[in-house]
Amino acid sequence: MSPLLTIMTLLLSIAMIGGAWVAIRSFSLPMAILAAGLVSLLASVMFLILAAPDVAMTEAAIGSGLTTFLFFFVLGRVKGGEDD
Amino acid sequence: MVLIVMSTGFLLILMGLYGSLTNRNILRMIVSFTVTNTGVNLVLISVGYMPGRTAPILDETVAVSEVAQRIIDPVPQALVLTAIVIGVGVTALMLAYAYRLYETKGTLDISQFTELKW
Amino acid sequence: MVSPLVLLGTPLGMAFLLGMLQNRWRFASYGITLLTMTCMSLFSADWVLGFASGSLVATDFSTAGAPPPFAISLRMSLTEASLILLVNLAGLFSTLYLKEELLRIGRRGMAVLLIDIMALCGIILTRDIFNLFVFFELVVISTGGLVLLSDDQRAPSAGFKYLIVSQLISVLLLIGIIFAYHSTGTLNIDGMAAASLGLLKGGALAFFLILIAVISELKPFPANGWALDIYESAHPAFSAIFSAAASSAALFAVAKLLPMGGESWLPVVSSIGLVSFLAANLFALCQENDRRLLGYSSIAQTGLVLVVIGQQDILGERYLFIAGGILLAHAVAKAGLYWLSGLLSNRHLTAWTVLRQSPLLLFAFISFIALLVGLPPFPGFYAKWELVHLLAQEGRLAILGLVLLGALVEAGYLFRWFGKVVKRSDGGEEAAVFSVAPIKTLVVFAAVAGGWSLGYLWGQLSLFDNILHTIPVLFALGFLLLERFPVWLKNSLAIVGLVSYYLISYPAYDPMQLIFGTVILIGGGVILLASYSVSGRRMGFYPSAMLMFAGLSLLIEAKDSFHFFVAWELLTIGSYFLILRGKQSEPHALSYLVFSLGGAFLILAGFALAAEGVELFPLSSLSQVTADKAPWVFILLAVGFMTKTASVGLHIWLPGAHAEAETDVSPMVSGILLKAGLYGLVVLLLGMGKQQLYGVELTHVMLWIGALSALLGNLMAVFQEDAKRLLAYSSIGQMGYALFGLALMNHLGWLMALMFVINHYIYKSMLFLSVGGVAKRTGTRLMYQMGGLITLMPLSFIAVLIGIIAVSGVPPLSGFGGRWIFYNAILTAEYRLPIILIFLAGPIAFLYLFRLIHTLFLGQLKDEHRQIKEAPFWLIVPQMIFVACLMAFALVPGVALRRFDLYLNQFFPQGGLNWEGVSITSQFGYWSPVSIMVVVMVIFASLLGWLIFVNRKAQKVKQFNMVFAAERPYRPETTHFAWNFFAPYKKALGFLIQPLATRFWGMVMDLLHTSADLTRRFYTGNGQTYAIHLLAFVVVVYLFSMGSL
Amino acid sequence: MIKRFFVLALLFAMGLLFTDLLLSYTPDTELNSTALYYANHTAKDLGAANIVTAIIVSYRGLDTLGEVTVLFLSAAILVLVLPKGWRRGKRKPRILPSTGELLGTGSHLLVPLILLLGVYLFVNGHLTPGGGFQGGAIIASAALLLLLTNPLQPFSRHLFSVVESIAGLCFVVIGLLGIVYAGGFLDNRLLPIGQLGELFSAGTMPILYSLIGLKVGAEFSSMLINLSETKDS
Amino acid sequence: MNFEWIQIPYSLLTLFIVINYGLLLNAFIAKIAARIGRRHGIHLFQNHIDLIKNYSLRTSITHGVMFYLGPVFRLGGGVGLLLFVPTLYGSEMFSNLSFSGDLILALYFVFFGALGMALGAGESGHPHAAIGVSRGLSQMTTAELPFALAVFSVSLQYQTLSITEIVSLQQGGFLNWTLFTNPLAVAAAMLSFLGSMMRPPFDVVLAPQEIPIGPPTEYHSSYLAMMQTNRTIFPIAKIVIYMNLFFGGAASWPVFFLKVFLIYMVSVFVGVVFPRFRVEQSIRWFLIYAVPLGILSILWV
Repeated sequence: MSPLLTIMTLLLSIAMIGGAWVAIRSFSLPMAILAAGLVSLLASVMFLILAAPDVAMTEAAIGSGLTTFLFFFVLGRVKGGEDD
Repeated sequence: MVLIVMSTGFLLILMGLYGSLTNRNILRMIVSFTVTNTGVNLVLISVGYMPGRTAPILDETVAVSEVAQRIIDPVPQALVLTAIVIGVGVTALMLAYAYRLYETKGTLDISQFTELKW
Repeated sequence: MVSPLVLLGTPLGMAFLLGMLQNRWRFASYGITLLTMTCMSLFSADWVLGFASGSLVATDFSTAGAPPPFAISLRMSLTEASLILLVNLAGLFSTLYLKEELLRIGRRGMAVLLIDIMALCGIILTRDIFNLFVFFELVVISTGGLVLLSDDQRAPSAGFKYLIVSQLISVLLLIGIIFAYHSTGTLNIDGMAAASLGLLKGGALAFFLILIAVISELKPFPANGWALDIYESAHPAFSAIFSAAASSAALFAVAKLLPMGGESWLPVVSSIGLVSFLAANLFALCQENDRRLLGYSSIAQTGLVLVVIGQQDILGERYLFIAGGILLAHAVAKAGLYWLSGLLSNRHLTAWTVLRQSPLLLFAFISFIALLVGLPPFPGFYAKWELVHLLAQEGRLAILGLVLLGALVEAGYLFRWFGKVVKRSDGGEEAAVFSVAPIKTLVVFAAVAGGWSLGYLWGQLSLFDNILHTIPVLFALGFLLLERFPVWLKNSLAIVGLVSYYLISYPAYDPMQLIFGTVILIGGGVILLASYSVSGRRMGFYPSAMLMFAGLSLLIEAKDSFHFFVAWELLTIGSYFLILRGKQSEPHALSYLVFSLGGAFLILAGFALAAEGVELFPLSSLSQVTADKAPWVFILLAVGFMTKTASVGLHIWLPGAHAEAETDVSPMVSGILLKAGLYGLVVLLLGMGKQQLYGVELTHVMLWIGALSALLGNLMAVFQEDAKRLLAYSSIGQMGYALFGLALMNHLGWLMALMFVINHYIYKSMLFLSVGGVAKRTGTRLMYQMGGLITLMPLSFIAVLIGIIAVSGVPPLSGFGGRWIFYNAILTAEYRLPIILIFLAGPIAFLYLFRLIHTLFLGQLKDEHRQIKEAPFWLIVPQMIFVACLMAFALVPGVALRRFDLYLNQFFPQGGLNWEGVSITSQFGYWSPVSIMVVVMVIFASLLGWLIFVNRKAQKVKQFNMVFAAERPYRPETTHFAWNFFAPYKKALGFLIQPLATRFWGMVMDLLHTSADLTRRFYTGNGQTYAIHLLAFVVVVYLFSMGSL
Repeated sequence: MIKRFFVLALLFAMGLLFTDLLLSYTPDTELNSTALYYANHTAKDLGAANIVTAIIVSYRGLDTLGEVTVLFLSAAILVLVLPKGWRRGKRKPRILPSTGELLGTGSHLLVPLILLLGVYLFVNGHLTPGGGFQGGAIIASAALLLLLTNPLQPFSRHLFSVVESIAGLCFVVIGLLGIVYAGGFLDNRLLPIGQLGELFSAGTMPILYSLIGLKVGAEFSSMLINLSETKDS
Repeated sequence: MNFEWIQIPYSLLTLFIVINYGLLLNAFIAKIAARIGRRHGIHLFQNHIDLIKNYSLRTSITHGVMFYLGPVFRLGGGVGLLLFVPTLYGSEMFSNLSFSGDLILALYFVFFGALGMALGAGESGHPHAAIGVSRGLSQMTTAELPFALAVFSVSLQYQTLSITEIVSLQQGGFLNWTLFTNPLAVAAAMLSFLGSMMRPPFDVVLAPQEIPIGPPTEYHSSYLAMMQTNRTIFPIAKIVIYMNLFFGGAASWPVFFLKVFLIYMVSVFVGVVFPRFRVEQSIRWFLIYAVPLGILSILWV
């Protein structure tokens, strides 16, 4: 276990937590969705570090990519609802 | 390192839950749930991780004979794969529901959908 | 046998196939769906039969050609097979039921339905924990889809709430699974159990998470708001699946997982179940929406099964029988009720009154309710019996008590509902529509058939006899088939049945049974003569009446506690239906039922406590109950029986129930049914004798209760304005006498009690019949609205006259015999104080009896009654028979009593009577009924004769020759002499009859309702709040279980 | 505010629970029995190089079947959930701002490549990282790209459902054939397992994974299309 | 003790003696009361004359069957009560028909007449009748209670229910009387006695009859005669029971006449002293004063 890897993990973790904070508390809903996608993307990097390439690919493609788009499709339809 | 990832995972779960239980906007709740799901996936993977080993794929670097000493546990990875896909299925469904609810009331505030109670 | 994998694969494949079809081939899609469901049901039925016949053993099926721990495996055994049969049948019938909706929604909906059913089977079959998770998710998602089958606009919000909660659940489940895997190195449930997960480091926590997640799928209180919303808004056919199939599958999952955690988790599961059971039943009290009520009831029943699962450590090999009994009964009943609710357009409970248009549907309804409540002969009854016994055997009395309490509340609201359905007039503004859909109706009846066959099956499987094999019960049920025939036919058949059953069985009776048996069977036959006066078909009367008689006759034949209790329940139900038939009787029938069932549960608990694990506990072994338990058994049983005899404090059900019942029903329930309680007390006292608790002699307490009942019953009767109510209260008093006699625990006391059995039957039946006849003719039961009927209804008058002379104990009629024995009995009694109450009670009887005869038959004839005729012929016939009986019994009481007197010698050798010729001597005094009769008659006849002779030319004075006129006041009845007849008496003694008991029970009910109404408000309807509830539930259980483990 | 506080308290308790788990966790140093079995037997018995794939497609194939069913369900229910008027609006022709030359041309260029990548991923799923799910998602992204360039892009919904259903049916049928002709449900030894590392090896595994890929791709695409199709805006 | 035909004429003889004594007693008391009021009072045989006159009157009025039954029950009750109780102790001749039953029979037969009267009066359809009956019955329930308690106490004391035996156990000096061996029971019984004698202060029951159009107006001629006969017999029959139970009985007619007279006078004196009670007052009075005495007497034994 190289210290470099550990530091990277730590940084990633901090970034993810920050992202998650934005995702749950951000004023703007699109921002929140993007932040959630970002958390997902960072997670997939984490999965790579944790020697799980299959999962990493899936998370990147589905968790961060597809889901985000699903969100935006719906977001585009709910006028005025986003601020409730 | 594993512990860092795992605590991050747990923290994400808690944050996601907090978000989904305090945001009244349905879409925000769903966003929070995706954060939670990511956290769960992180925890799952970190449980299976073993330091100094490689991915459970046989290739040039991992010979069949020494595979048991070289790879990490493949099972959690398989589980997470399934979990991710199921998660996205549920998310999609919730999103569709969110729209349906929005259509009926013109709002996404969960506290407005309380005709059924008691 | 079809591999279970095919069972999962086929519906899945068909679902995929449906996805491919054209949208417009709707009927083809529906056909495929139906066919698939049918095949699945047949396949699983095949498995069940295979296991049941013993030709198969439990087998594991592995996948992927790898052995179980490494690949997912499925298990098939009898339990799994039965459950998937249940699931598939629920699916099949719901598919049939949903025909229109499915055709409207199209192939996608059908595919979702197929997958839902498949996933439920998967939950049952799989032995892999992650696979379990996958199937759970499938169920969640398909539920999310199927909720939309409903027309209800609110359904989507319910579905969304469910999705939110299921997200939480899946988080918990996944984390639990991965840590469990980490601890044990396997995902196989059996593997985890073998590695005893619960004991490993971190394993307990992991197991906790898994368990709590799966339990959350069971909608435990309080984390179940979402489920209620789904129940309320979803399509009933889906709710049927959701309640019957999904809950069963999840329950099985819990049962499957529990071995992983070890026995220490069982109490946790039990507690959760118990809390759910109680709370859900409590909340259901306040529900007005039918589907939501059913939802609460589902949650409660699931909780009950959870309790059973949590108690599996003591249930041993009966575990499956008990859990299965409750589970299957609930599933069938709930599915049936939901299907039934789909036939109605209005969601208010009272809208179900339209069911009255169809007797068959009404029968279905009551069958389902009986299934839910666990009345005999349904599986829940057998299951509850064994559960309670095993709990008592292991000393888990708190659980026992709470389970019975919950069951009582449940019976309360379900039967309240039934009462409303049968009796309420249709609501008015929103008259419910009642759709006649042959297929849907068929589906409902499939459930009915299922319920009854389960009842039969469980009877066969039980350790005891099958209730459905006993002749009286079959006879009663047979009347269901005869419902179309006219009354005279059914009535004759009923009388013949009663009498011939008596003729068959009386040689085997001992004198005690003989007295009760004669009163019940022959007495019942005589009262039934009065039923000839009813014309038409009289739907529902004969099955109920015969059920009551079946219960009564089985009761006196019972040799062991099981048969005794079965009979007790049967007669309770039968009489409930009978009482409910009265016009205004709905609330009274309900309180009768609730008190009776409460009493029955006490009896059940008493027997269970006494049995100590003996399977078939003979009643004669009551004497061998260990000393530390005996007083408690005594109290439980005695209070149970005293509920039936309406002893004071537990009496509030009686007046309404007896007074509001139909004319020929009142004598049955008063003259005959009350004797069941006395018989119970006789059995109890013969078996257990005197018991002491903390130095208090319990029979002494009974003595006081009896005396108080006699006094207060009589006193309350005095102040009634309603003639039948007056008679009803008088029954309380009379039963008090009998109870007093039994509690004296000496020879003459018992003789007196037995004499009361006969006497009370005769004169109370007679009085109820004649008063009923009068009420029928005049159209009122209020005494101040009657009067002067003597010339119009002379025969009824004679009956009442003889009746009241007999009741009051004035010589020469038979009532005096009772009093005479009574005085002799108390001379040897150990306790003197309660006797004073009895003394006071005696003359009070005069007051109400006089009022009865005076205000009905004497005084001024009312204008509107001038054209009244004598009561119908068939009402008079039994009355005249009773008059003859009273006379005969007064002259020669020895006919009935002598044998019994001898019989009593074996229990109380001291103090018997001497029967010499016509006179009867006791240790203190003597009595010669014949000479009294002769003397009185001679004096009477000579005086009367002379008077008639000297006044032979007298003319009758018209009544208006003596009435003075006055201004007609605003409330005319207040000036009538019969109104508030004993007003000064009330001023003096009114304080004694403050309705304390009524107030007390009213307060209990109010408290229950108010608390239920307040607490249920925490189901705010907000999905987020529900999620918080779930989280709070998890945390609370976590804190508790971690604290206790 | 009270609610928020309450939630925080609850989450704090949950946090304690998680901490408990965290503290009781010790990383394994050796593979546990299950993992060891997979490590030792996958190559030999199933002939797959990617153990995760072997687990997903074969050992835990039933899970995967459930998983694709989840997607199938979601896609099907999506149609049911979305309000009735959702699709009708598309009859009204709308004038949309042009999405731009670059995106239009780029997408036409990219879509075949993306599709190819997707297919490559799931065909090689048993050998390299990636497989049906990833490949399916990537195929769906091609559809997404087309949607983004032209929101009014006509898609043959029926084509998707046919692909989806046939893939699903084949999956089930192959699985069931395994019971008859091989060791059990979804046993990949229905076909010869061949040589480790070759494309046509590992029995039915590549076929199954491809079916999964097709199915997932079709389902994701139809989900995206269903959600994107507009009513009136 | 078995039935023999000779007992019938013996009983009738008892009846005859008691009727005559009763008529004279009533007239005597009326006379005393009149003299105290400085009036001349009735002739000593006035009651005889009235009775004979009434018996010989004819009426053409009836109110129905029950109307007949009123007096019949009433008088039947009085006669029966008298005949079921041995009049003279130790006399075969005057023990009447007491073989039919014991103390309990007497205790319950008291109600026979009351019941019949109530019914008969009711048949007249007159409201006052019902009012009188309801008052009477109300009062009776509590008035009889102390008596019942005393009877119970006495039978406990002597361990028998046979009146003859109770009397025989009181022989041998007046100190053996229950009056002295069980004073509480006697006290209770005597209070009850006041209530059942239809004299002040417990005669509000009769009030409706005092109104000119009350039941006696309807019951006239031979009906009235029968009721008058009963008025004569019944108090004495009751006093006989008291005498037997509490005052050592009577072995000969003179003792009998004396004891009956004295016991009767108790109620007369009390009646002169106290004003009328209302019904609820008398009920309370019995419950408060008489019943506790009865209870004590039972506990005492």
